[in-house]
Amino acid sequence: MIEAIPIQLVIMLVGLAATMAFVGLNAIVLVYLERKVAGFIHRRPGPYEVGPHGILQPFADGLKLVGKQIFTPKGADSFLYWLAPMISMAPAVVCFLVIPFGPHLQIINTNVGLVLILAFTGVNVLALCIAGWTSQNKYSLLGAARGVSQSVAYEIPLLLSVLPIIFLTGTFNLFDIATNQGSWPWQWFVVTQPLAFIIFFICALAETNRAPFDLPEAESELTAGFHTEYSGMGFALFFLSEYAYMVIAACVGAILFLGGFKGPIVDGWWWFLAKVYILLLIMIWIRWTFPRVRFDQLLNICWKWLIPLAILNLLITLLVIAL
Amino acid sequence: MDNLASENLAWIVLFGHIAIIVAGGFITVLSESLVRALMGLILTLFGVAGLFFLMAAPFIGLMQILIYVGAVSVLIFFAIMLTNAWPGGDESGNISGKKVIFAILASIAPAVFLGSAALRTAPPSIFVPEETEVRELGRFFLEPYILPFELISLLLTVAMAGAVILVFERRKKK
Amino acid sequence: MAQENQGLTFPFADTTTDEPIVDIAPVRKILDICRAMSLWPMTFGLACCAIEMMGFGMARFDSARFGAEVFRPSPRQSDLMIVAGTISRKMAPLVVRLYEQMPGPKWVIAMGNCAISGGPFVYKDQYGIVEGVDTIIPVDVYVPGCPPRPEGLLEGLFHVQKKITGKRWWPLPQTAEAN
Amino acid sequence: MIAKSIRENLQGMWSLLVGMKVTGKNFVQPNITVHYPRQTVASLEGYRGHVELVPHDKDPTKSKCIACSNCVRICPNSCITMKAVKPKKKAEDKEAAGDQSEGKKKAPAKKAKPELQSFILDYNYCSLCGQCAELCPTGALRFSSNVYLAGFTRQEFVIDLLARLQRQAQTKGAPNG
Amino acid sequence: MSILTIYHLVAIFLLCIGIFGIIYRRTLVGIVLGIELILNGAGLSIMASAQLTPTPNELGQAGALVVMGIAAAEATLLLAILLVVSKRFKSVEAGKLVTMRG
Amino acid sequence: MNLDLRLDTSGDFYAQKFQPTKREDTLILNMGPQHPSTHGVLRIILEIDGEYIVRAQPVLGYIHRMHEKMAEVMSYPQYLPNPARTDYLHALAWGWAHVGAVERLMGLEVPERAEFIRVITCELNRINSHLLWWGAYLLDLGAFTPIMYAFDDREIIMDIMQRVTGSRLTYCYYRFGGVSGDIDDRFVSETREQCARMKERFKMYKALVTENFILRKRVEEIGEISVDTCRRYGATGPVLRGSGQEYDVRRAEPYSVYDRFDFNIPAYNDCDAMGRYLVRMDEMQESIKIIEQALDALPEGDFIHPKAPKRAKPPAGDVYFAVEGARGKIGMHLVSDGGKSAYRLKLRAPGFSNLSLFGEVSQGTLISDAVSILGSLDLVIPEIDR
Repeated sequence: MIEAIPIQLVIMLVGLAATMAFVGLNAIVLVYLERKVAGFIHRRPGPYEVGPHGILQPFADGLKLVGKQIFTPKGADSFLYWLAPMISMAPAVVCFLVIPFGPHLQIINTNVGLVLILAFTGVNVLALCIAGWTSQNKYSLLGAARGVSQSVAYEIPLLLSVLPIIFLTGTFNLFDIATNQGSWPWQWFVVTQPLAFIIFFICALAETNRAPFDLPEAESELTAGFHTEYSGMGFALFFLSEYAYMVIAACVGAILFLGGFKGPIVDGWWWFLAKVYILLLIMIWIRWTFPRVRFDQLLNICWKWLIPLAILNLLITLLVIAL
Repeated sequence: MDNLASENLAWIVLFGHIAIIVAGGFITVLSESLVRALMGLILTLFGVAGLFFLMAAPFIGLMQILIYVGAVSVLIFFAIMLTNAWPGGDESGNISGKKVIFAILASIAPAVFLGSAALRTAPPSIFVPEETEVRELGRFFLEPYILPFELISLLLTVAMAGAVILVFERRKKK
Repeated sequence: MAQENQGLTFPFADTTTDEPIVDIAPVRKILDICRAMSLWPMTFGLACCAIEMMGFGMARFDSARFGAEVFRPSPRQSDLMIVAGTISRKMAPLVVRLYEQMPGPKWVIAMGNCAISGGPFVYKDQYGIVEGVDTIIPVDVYVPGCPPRPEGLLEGLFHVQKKITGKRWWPLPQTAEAN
Repeated sequence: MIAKSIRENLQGMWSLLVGMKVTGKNFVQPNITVHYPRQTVASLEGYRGHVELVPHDKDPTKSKCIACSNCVRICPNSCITMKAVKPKKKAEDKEAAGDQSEGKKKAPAKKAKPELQSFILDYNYCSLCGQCAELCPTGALRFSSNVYLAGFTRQEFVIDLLARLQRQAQTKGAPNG
Repeated sequence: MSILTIYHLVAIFLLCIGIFGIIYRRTLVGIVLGIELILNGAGLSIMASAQLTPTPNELGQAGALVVMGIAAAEATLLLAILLVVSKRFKSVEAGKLVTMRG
Repeated sequence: MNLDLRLDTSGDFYAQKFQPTKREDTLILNMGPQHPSTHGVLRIILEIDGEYIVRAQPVLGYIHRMHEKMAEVMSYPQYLPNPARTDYLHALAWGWAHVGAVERLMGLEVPERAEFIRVITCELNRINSHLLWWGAYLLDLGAFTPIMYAFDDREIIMDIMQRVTGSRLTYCYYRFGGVSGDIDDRFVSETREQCARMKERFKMYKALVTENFILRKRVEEIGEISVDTCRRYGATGPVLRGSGQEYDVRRAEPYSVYDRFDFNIPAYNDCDAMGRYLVRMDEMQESIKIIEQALDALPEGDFIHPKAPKRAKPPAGDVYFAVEGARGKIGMHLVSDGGKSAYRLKLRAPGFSNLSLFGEVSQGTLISDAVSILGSLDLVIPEIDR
């Protein structure tokens, strides 16, 4: 392993740059997509005048956020305060390293890819905590407390819903999981494991703090939740990382349940991107349709429904495998 | 030549991680703010996870991040938030010199004994460990060592139940 | 803030913001255009005009077309404060505080006659309201009306964009009178 | 018990799908947005902008106003300031030119009619109740449809309506004549 | 010096600084942090001993996992205890809790 | 880095006067005056234990606009624009209360056509008000889309109303003895069209929101207000009807021509936020029923009493006139000394009574529920502060 380090290092650095670019690009596309979809659901055009059909809107937003005054609340631990958005962003970039975008498009093909993603997405909670804590704002603190209990609780059904796939394929390697599935939709795991997919999707929504589970930043209750005090770049980073985690969740979902880059006729990254974006569109669609759930309901859904269902699903899968 | 370069790089990486662990450790015990101390702990945890990676055990390294960073430190963070253990409140202020001396003595004692022991009885070690498959680890847990594995599960369950009971009782009294 | 409340004159809000780190003319120009095209208003309604402010963001008038879609509930993340409604003397210190909480560069639209001058609630010996938000915080653009139509507020938005970039970006509406 | 709860929850899930169907249906329906600066709303009819003076039938630069100052008195917010002077001898000529056609009660030839010098509306205080226009005995006030007002100072909305009227008359007259 | 010794020295360092923290810190949370450091040292030591010697690797990894399990369980319980203590004593300073009264 | 969460020591007068309970593990949270869920500038001081509310106290006065004082300074017609600005969502009901009180004191008769016009416009305005409430309530509950759909309908109604009244929101339409302008055929046909359209839209609203599982979980069995509580605080309108009491001023003390129309008074016995929600949803449909009946029976005639005085000067005496607003019973107690401005005008704002409930009802609920309860009370703060 040690001999391999320089080569791997080079690959990793190139990969890091590529993933950074990918994350940035995705965020821009997603921001635009989200606003456009929201607009069309509301029967309005959404961003329209800034650039043709408003395609320059995300750039304007991003540059504006960069140009905003950087601001640290009085009495806050400024080092930790600015560390929080970075802690939120950094693991997201790492997660992209192990995602197989296509048959030959994977930066690191590791045997523990899925564990890596699960481990590093968990770090996001910490960022939330620090942000809420150092903001010197009660709303932030409440938002952080909500965020922590939410992500800690939903990590369990998430793991449980992923486990059947691991049992079926016998590996943590994302590439192998993808290649384990066939090219045609009926050969994907979503057909054999529909319940796991639904549970995974709900948990992904909750883990990425998307509506209807966007309690840590519940606008009408906690103004802006844990990032109430963040302006400019800090807010932009949180925003970016939120979208990055959304993409990661969609990617994992696509690989585990929808066959990843496998698709009819010719396999490739195009199928992967299409699946990812379909999942993202459904996430956006859900966001603009439903009201927010309440905090105790959120936990109830997790403990009373998702976890028992996930365990049941797991047991049935085991039984089927054993037979 | 190439081999030498990569070996040097390996040493640099190793000592980089050790430096991270040392720095994290000192931040953990010395910083006035508990949150910063926790950040120091997390730094140490990442350093140790990195060492696990270097020892060709990425699975354990990731587990370290998953369990320690994702769960344990978040729990501690919760404890900090919930117990009003404000920095500038409970943790600041002068600490008596006697206490510091005791602390240093108490910590140096094992260092001297264990350190000398480690240095004297250092067994020959492999420079390049080989990676174990997760599958092997699982088999290992389920076949010869099923008892400790079950014991951990039991421990975790009991701990969770205990924690719930402890806090629940308080609510009932109110 | 509470002490200031007792006196009836409000010290002008603290308008100082940090100097920009990079201040090169072309960069500044591009940034200004970006700022003008992405003015995020704060969800801050005081009275009647707030409903028209909502109308301004809704499907028929859709401020999102000009990048003013994201109504942020937190002043930290907003660039544009639309003072929509009457400011009572009890509220005035809070308006100042909200203004000060916004990070620069920031802009203020006084929407409706109440915010501009106290509007219909000004009479001799009135005791309750601030006669014009410009007496407590600096105002960039005034949009008169009681309440103004959403078109008026859109015009106000264009005026803010004009103030930032020195140029009106959109055509004049056809029915606008040559005034 | 459990069966009931499961059924309820399944129905609930179904209702969520129905909700998504509704938004999905709206997604494909056409926009209803008025693209404001390029288009304007179909009808501003009846909308009260600020008041403006109605030009005289004969002379578009003159107003119908007879400076009775009813509007000044009724205005709840005293936004109207009016200045009128009693004309000296030459008033008769103008009267003959203009006011005769109006079916007004108090236009006897003898009385010197005050002439409007300035009619200033401080739009900043107006609450658009419309009582000035209703009360005007000559119908000299009406509502403009200028809803696009915005400016950098509040002095911009202290409008000299008479000057505005004359300006309008000129711009309107220029292309025609 | 063999590489194993380096790992062991790091583990010992973690142990020492953990002990130092336990004594030096005044609040219970601080003490927990010290304990975590020690546990990490233990895990590191076990791992290194197994990976870098002919011992089966699985043994070390299993050991490290057990340590982590213990750490997680301990953290859960400590959080609960901390909550109870802070409610009862209005403080989590170790020095004030010596009375052993409820 | 010193944040004492237990007591807001740096707080202002209200926070200092807010007596926290004996518990020490709570924290004081200021909701408002600028907060997305307070719909304006209401401030609520909350004492919370975790996410649970121990105590809640509304602080008012952030948008006090001296309406009652202005009535004593301004002449009667000059006061006409004011009631529209107390409750800008149901401006016409307030205007009606004002002109109604003056008319009653003067003994001024309103032509029948004017009464019908008043009924139609007032009900249209009520639909508008409820639609906005509906959208804003769902915004509180975290759904962004319904308010957009509500505004689609609102804009159409506002366009219809704008043609006759001249404004979109703060209508100053009713005059002593009638209304300021007549309605025409276009108004009638457009209103009929809109009524038909609304019926379709209600089906969509029902599918999108009312039957939505998440929403039902958010509003059912939340904020139960018993009839007794309503009585103690004087709550009226949908809040009272949501508690099962069929009290409606239009039925209880009929004014104008309301006794001629056939309409139901929706009431729900569940006493929860869902009850109040359903009452408002039903009320919109009842309003449409009333509008359609009124349009059918619209008589010819004057739209304003021909002898209506331009400058009203009611005789000395006092009078009380109540109308049913979108938020409850709007009352105007007018005391006149025969002068050209009122001696005293007391406005009874329904929102004030409805808000007063909040402190009691929100105890022991979650913050999210408190937001839900607050939204279900349908508050318009300028009306409360007057």
